[in-house]
Amino acid sequence: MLVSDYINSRQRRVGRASIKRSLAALFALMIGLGGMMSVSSVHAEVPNAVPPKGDHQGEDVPQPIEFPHDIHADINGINCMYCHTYARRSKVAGIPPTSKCMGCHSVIATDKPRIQKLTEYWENKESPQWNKVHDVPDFVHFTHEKHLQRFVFNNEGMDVDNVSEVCAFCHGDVKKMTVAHKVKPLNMGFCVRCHEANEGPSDCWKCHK
Amino acid sequence: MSLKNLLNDWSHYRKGIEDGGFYEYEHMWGMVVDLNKCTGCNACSVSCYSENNLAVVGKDRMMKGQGLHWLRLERYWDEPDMGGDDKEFQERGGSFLPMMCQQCNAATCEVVCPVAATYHTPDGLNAQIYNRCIGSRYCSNNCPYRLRYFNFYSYYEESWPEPLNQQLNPDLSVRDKGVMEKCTFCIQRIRTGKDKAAREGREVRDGDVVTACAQSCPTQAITFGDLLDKDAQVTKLWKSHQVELGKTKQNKSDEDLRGYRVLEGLNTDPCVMYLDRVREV
Amino acid sequence: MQTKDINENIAWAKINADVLRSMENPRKGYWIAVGACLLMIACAVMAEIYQYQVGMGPSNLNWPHMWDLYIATFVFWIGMSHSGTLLSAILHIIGADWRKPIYRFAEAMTTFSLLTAGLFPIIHLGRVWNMYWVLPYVSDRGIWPNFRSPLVWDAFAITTYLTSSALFLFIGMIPDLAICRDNARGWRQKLYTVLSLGWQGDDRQWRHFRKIYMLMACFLIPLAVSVHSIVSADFAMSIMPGWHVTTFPPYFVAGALYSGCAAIITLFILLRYFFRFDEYMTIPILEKTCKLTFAIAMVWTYLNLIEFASTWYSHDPVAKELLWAKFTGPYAPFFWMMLFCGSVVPFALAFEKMRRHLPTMFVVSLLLNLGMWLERWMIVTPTLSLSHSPFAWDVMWPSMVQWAIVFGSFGWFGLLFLIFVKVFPSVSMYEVKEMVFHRRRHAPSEETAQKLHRRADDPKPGAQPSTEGA
Amino acid sequence: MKRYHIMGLFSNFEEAFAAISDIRDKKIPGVTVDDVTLKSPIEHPEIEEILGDRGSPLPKIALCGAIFGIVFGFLFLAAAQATFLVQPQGGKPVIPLPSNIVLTYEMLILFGVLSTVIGFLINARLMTKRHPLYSEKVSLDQIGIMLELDEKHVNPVKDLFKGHKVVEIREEVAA
Amino acid sequence: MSGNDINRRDFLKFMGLGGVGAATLTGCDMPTTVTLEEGKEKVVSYLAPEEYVIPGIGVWYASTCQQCPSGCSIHGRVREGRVLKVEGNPESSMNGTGLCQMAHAGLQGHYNPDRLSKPLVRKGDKLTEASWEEAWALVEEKLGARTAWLTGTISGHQAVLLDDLKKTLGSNKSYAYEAINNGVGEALNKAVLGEATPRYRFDKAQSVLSFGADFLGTWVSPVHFTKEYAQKFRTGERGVLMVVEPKMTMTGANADFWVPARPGTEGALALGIANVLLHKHQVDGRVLPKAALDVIAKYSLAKTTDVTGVRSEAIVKMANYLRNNSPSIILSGPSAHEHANGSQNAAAAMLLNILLGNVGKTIESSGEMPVKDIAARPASSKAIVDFVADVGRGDIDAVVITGTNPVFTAPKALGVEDKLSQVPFKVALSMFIDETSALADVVLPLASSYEDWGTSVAAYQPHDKVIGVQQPLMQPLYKETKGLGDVLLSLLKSKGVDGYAGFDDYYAYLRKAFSDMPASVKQGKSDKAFWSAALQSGLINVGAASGSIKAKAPKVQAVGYEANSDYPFHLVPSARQGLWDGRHANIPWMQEAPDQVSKVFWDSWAEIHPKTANALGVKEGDFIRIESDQGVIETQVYIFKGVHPDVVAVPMGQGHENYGRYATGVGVNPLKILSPTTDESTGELANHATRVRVAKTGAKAPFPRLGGSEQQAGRLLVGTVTADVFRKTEGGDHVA
Repeated sequence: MLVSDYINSRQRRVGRASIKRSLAALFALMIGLGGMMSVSSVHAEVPNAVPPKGDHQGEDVPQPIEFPHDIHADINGINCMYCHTYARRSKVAGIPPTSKCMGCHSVIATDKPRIQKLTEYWENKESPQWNKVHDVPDFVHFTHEKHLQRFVFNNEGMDVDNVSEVCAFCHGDVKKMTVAHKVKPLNMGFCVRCHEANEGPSDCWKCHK
Repeated sequence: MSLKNLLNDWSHYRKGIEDGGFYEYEHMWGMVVDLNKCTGCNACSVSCYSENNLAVVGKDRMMKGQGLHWLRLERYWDEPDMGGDDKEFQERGGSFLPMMCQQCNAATCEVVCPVAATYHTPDGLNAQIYNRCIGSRYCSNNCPYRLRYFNFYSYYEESWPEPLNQQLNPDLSVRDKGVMEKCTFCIQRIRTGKDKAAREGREVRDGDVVTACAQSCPTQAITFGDLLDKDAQVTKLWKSHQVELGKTKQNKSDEDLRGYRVLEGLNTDPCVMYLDRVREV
Repeated sequence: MQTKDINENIAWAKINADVLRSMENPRKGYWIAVGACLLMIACAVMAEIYQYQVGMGPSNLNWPHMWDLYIATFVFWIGMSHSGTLLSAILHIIGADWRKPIYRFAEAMTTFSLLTAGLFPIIHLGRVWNMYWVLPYVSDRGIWPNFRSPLVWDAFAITTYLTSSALFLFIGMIPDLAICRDNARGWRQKLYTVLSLGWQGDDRQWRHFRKIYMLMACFLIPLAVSVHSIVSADFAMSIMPGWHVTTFPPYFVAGALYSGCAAIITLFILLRYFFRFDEYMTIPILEKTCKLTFAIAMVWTYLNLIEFASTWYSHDPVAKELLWAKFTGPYAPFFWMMLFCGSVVPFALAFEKMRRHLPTMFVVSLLLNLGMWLERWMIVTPTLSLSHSPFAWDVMWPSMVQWAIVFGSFGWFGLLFLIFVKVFPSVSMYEVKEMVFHRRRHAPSEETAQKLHRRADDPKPGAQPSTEGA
Repeated sequence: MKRYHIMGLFSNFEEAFAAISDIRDKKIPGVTVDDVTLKSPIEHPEIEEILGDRGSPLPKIALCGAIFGIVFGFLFLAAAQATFLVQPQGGKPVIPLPSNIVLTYEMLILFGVLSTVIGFLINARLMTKRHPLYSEKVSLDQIGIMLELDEKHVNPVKDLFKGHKVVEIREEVAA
Repeated sequence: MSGNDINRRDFLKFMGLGGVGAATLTGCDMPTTVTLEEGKEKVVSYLAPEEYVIPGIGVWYASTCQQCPSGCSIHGRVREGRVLKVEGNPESSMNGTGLCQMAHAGLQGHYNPDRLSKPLVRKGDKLTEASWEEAWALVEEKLGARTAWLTGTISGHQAVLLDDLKKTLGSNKSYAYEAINNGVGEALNKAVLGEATPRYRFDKAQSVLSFGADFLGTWVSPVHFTKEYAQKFRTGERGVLMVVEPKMTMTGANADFWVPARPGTEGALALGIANVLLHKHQVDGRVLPKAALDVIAKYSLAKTTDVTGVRSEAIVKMANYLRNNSPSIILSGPSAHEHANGSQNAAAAMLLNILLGNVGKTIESSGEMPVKDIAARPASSKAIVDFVADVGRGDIDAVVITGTNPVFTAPKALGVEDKLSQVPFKVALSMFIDETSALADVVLPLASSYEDWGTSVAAYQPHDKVIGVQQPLMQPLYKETKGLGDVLLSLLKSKGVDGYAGFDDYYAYLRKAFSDMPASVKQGKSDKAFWSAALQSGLINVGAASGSIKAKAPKVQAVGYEANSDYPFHLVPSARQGLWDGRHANIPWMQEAPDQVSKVFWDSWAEIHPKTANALGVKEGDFIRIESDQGVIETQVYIFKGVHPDVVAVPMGQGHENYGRYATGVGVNPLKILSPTTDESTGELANHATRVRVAKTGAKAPFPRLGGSEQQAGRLLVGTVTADVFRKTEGGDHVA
């Protein structure tokens, strides 16, 4: 009966994901295998969004300069997109250009060793080579733009100030980190569960091509 | 919910867009290739190589039939519908046929893939997911057009020695050994076009998306567009040549209209329409 | 001339002794055979390692020949596996007791050829390391195999068939394993003690044994038919000319039984010769097998002709073209050889003199198998070389990599079989005893039977007290 | 009162059957065929009759297993297909009957076979220790008749066995 | 946009490989690496980004293609500082969005692994890597008054610099050599019409008869002609295309009527057709002088058939088409021109144009280039003959070679290699080591056309005159490479020429040159706006003074045909759109892309007619030996009906001996065995005039041809309808 309901509802094009969820639940019950249960609780901070579930214990990745995210994003309250400015326009969020760092740090905190190192780079007309922390396989074409559109810009009731909550879906609470550290698994299951919960596209070609 | 409905829905086989069914396509990308205009110059094929990170396999492997050419230009010497070819010379020239994946709506490749690495997208495209493919090659065997190509080797090192690899298009993956690949109607361009339209808050318009082959054709013999878009050039061409999706034989009011689809009698329902080549007799 | 299937007066102790002897003290020849098999396997393993490292290219597979010997040989081995089912299950159900001395090795063949066959779809994958993706397991990626694909059906069918036939082989062997247990020493005794599962010949055990044997036979027959139909679906479900043939399922099943029977004759002769099983694997039994083979050969021939005829009278020019190319094209020598081996050679089986001549039968059975192997190759390859798209027409000859792996598969099968005959009784001792017992009319006399017949005051079913050991 | 296990080994099968027949005819009062366990190197469907219709539930188990296979198989496939993220696209049926019939059929057989085997192992009391009176002769060419009986019946039974040309008699005190 | 003020190359340098960096190259998982990595890949940011440059999003820059001399306008897609793809520039009336395959392949020339990254200086027998300073010092020292300049097609401001440099050095020796050229045609056009490259109006023509002009493949401006052909000539009242040539080219493959004539007798055929037109169709012959009519009168049908070997029905058929589908264009090209009587053939074809009244109707004046000093300078094959002669006279002490590879592309019989060795000092400016630069004393690595500034003016201009602007699409891959303009400028500066000291680099010179353009060209824009408009569109439309042309009937002589029993076959060294004259043979895409007609890849082949094949007893793939009085080549045969039975056609471009990993040792070079014949009146090389004999060698090998059957086997793959049907359903006003 449930299956036929499902088919029927497909035709009416109502609540596709929720039916899919209930079927998944039925299935999970039936053979006693877990793992298919979808997330249904709504996270408080970001309205109209279900944060993905899953945790991961990442390695410590050394960086040329130990950039303190906490000082910038938490203590000084700088918006993530101030530095990662391409995130809303491109598939890559982008590392801030050295000129942007120097915009402030030619006057601020110039006595700190990290800043001195940065200044050295700037004077040599070089950019630091950062090590990628959140790296998905090359056959995954994740786009920041689409996700920010969905959860920030075209998301009713969502304040742009809250963008770090959205970033935290996949990057964890970077505000509390110095050097970014991977705390979410970022594997396909992680993506798929979130896509199901938030009714994201299920077309493979959205991410793999 | 009667049992009859249930059975109908379950085993309903969808032929084409106008045939009803339970999926509404967002787009139905289609193509028209005018063989009257095509000169067989190969520009489309090389453009495809450069757009889609196709590996150059070298002479030996090409000779073995292990080449990768998503868009290949077939050349035939005979004209079956214009009489024999027993003259002393090839008086009416050659017949060129650019063949890229026909993006069949009833794709024979899709059903046979054991891992669903090939499937139909909401854009009406026949997708190939490289990272899901396990290389059973069944799809290629079941493609009547033989338009699927297999990575018999790992080409990354051999085909793109430094710095040739800097040319690789980062918008799509470089395929490794053991996976099937084929024309995608330049999915990365479709994606870019749709993203651009979304950014500007509008629907995708005709001309937003042009495949590399259509784009580079000096004669514009290839027209690409959305068959669901009534105003698209490609839709108009299909209409004016009275070719419709979902048919194995077209009922034309005028038999002389040039549109046809290759091997459409096999009910693969391709999205590529060809227009007959024209010759004086 | 020997006419009886078996000497009814053979001593039961001799049966035990003969069979148990065959399992002991491998002679030099045995070790040479094992060595040869290992060498063959080594060829295949090296070829596969090479192919794994480099990709499918060195096997000469190409566009459009995406499949070749691997799939052909896969079908061949699957077909081979039908022998056990045929002899064991079908003949069991129809009560042909002459199967009893020879079914055991046939069943072993079923299991081992399935183990061999199962390797090929894996070997032929471009990305072997992801082969488990065809199995339906719960994955958090939310993706499943494509249940519409005949290759997934294959995975289901082969798993089921392998499980069932291995169980069938094992269950049928339990009483014999008990015999082995009772006569073995050392590691063998430990092994057989575990494997015989505490069999002690209780009437309770025999009763359930008889039931399960019949039930398994009943399950196996449709299963075997479905397995090879599904294998044929790999081809028949496609739209390629020469593959998209409605008669394929019966054709494949007939071909499978055919090659299975042929292989039984081969192994029959080998076992009889090397293990001196003259008294069990007798000429009359061979004759019966041969007659059966002949009958199946004719069915196969008929289905072949049907296929030709229906193609010839069809309106599909592409299929006709392909058929014509099979007769005249580059693969024609192999096609004719297949027809010769498959349809002409079996007439040797029609003559009693030839049937009773072991060397002839040995050669004939090998030829039949060659024919059957060629049949599979001739199904797979000509269609690929010649189909709808003329631009993709091509003739391809398999490379050494493919040949090495095919060659090695015979070594693998041989090795498994060699191990089997030394570890397990290749003739069913208890069933030969039954056969002898019943043929001697050792059944209770009329009077006893009368007395033994069920009466009104007999206890109710299931009221039997426990008689297990402490 | 002590209970005894006693087993007679016969090399002549007719005699053994006759012995059972005698027991059945209550030649020895107090001993019935219900106490008899036959141990044989081969199966004797005809002898089982005499021992009473002790039946076998295996066909039912097989049926149950097969039905479970059908139901589980189909539901499993249907659930998998319905929760499959990609497959339903393209207007093809979500749950295609033709292929599911094939797969369900395989599941029917697989579960039928598995349940039958498990049923067999349980019903036939396999995977238990052999009875102490078990003789290796039974796996060779002798048939054994084993009875569990009171002390007073031991000798009459032995006599009966001897009357039927018993080869060997084994006995032990039941625990 | 702020970027317009600084040299783009500089600001590209600023960017570096940024954003997602090199991270996006690899593809699917290897057996061992199905992992989510942390810290394995690097990311680099821009130092100071341009506002509109966003990592992950491609930006298109306009430039001009330098893959052949026809000068198409391109757009290059740049992402993260790398150029990834080229496409046609929609603003260009030359090619529109279309391009040929060679244009796409420019990328692989640019990123070619065999590119030179450092200057090479000859030390002893070997060229060894040296610093730019060391090489440059040598160049400065040795170049003087007796310096010759051996170049390919060169135009635009580079040509202006070269002129100035020659003036300074006191050298007037400059040779622009192209193996694929229209030298004979240009000379004749100049003589008859008054201008070398008139404009052909395919849109107005109803029929085209081409005597060996492969205008869809390699003749003059193929992409433009292809575009015009398909979009204007073949639509509506669809025109008729007839092609007369010894071997089917791409144009031949698209013809309605393809006719092979004996090589060298195309002129006779033209006269024969004129004869039919005059006598059968009563075309007014008064437009022609008496002398011409007399010659025409000699070519009765029978005589024409006798000379040309073309069936009389075919001649009549062509005349009918020309008469019934008027106006027409009669073209002639290399396979008719490159004979001892090449000019005669060209003249005969032109005579037909005049007779049919095409001049002024479908052949128009192309007007004058307003900016004269940068006008196109056509190259020819006579240049190499002259060069060889001048070296032989001992006039040359030093030679600078750029953009041409005569050791490979000139007939071996000319002895270019020997003659070069007689020149004391040779400088090659090249991106690659090729057969010619390998002989040089100094090789200076050139920047690719995607890294360099430049302007170019194509010889054939479709509507208005256009200056193509070539701007860098990315920073140079190798630090020690320089553009041709920069090299010339440095030379000028080092020679202390007035007016050049102020320029830091060629970019600065170009900015100045653009500021100095006449106001009519700048159309009232400020210097800055003009420059940025030029960069944005990639071309400057300078308009053209509309001219008119009048034909002056050329002199024609009777053309005959002589058989040669020693060497019964004609060798046709056909040009391939793809490898061109061999310069693209080192591009893997071009090797792998099969020849359009024969579908052969990665090799050479000889095309012969089935009749010839029968006579020789060869099958496809068998080796034949082709022998001229100059030498022998052996290659595999391809048999089809698109070649004259007396002809064996071997395409040029393959057979490189020293041209990088992809070209070296691939195929054979038919130019090696050409006889050193020249056209009698112009002195251009007669590359189609070589007679050969052909024999089977007995060797066989698999034939590298793509595809199985060449027949459709009864399937509807390429449907064909007749032109009448087409005109009925889609002709006239009905535009699909």
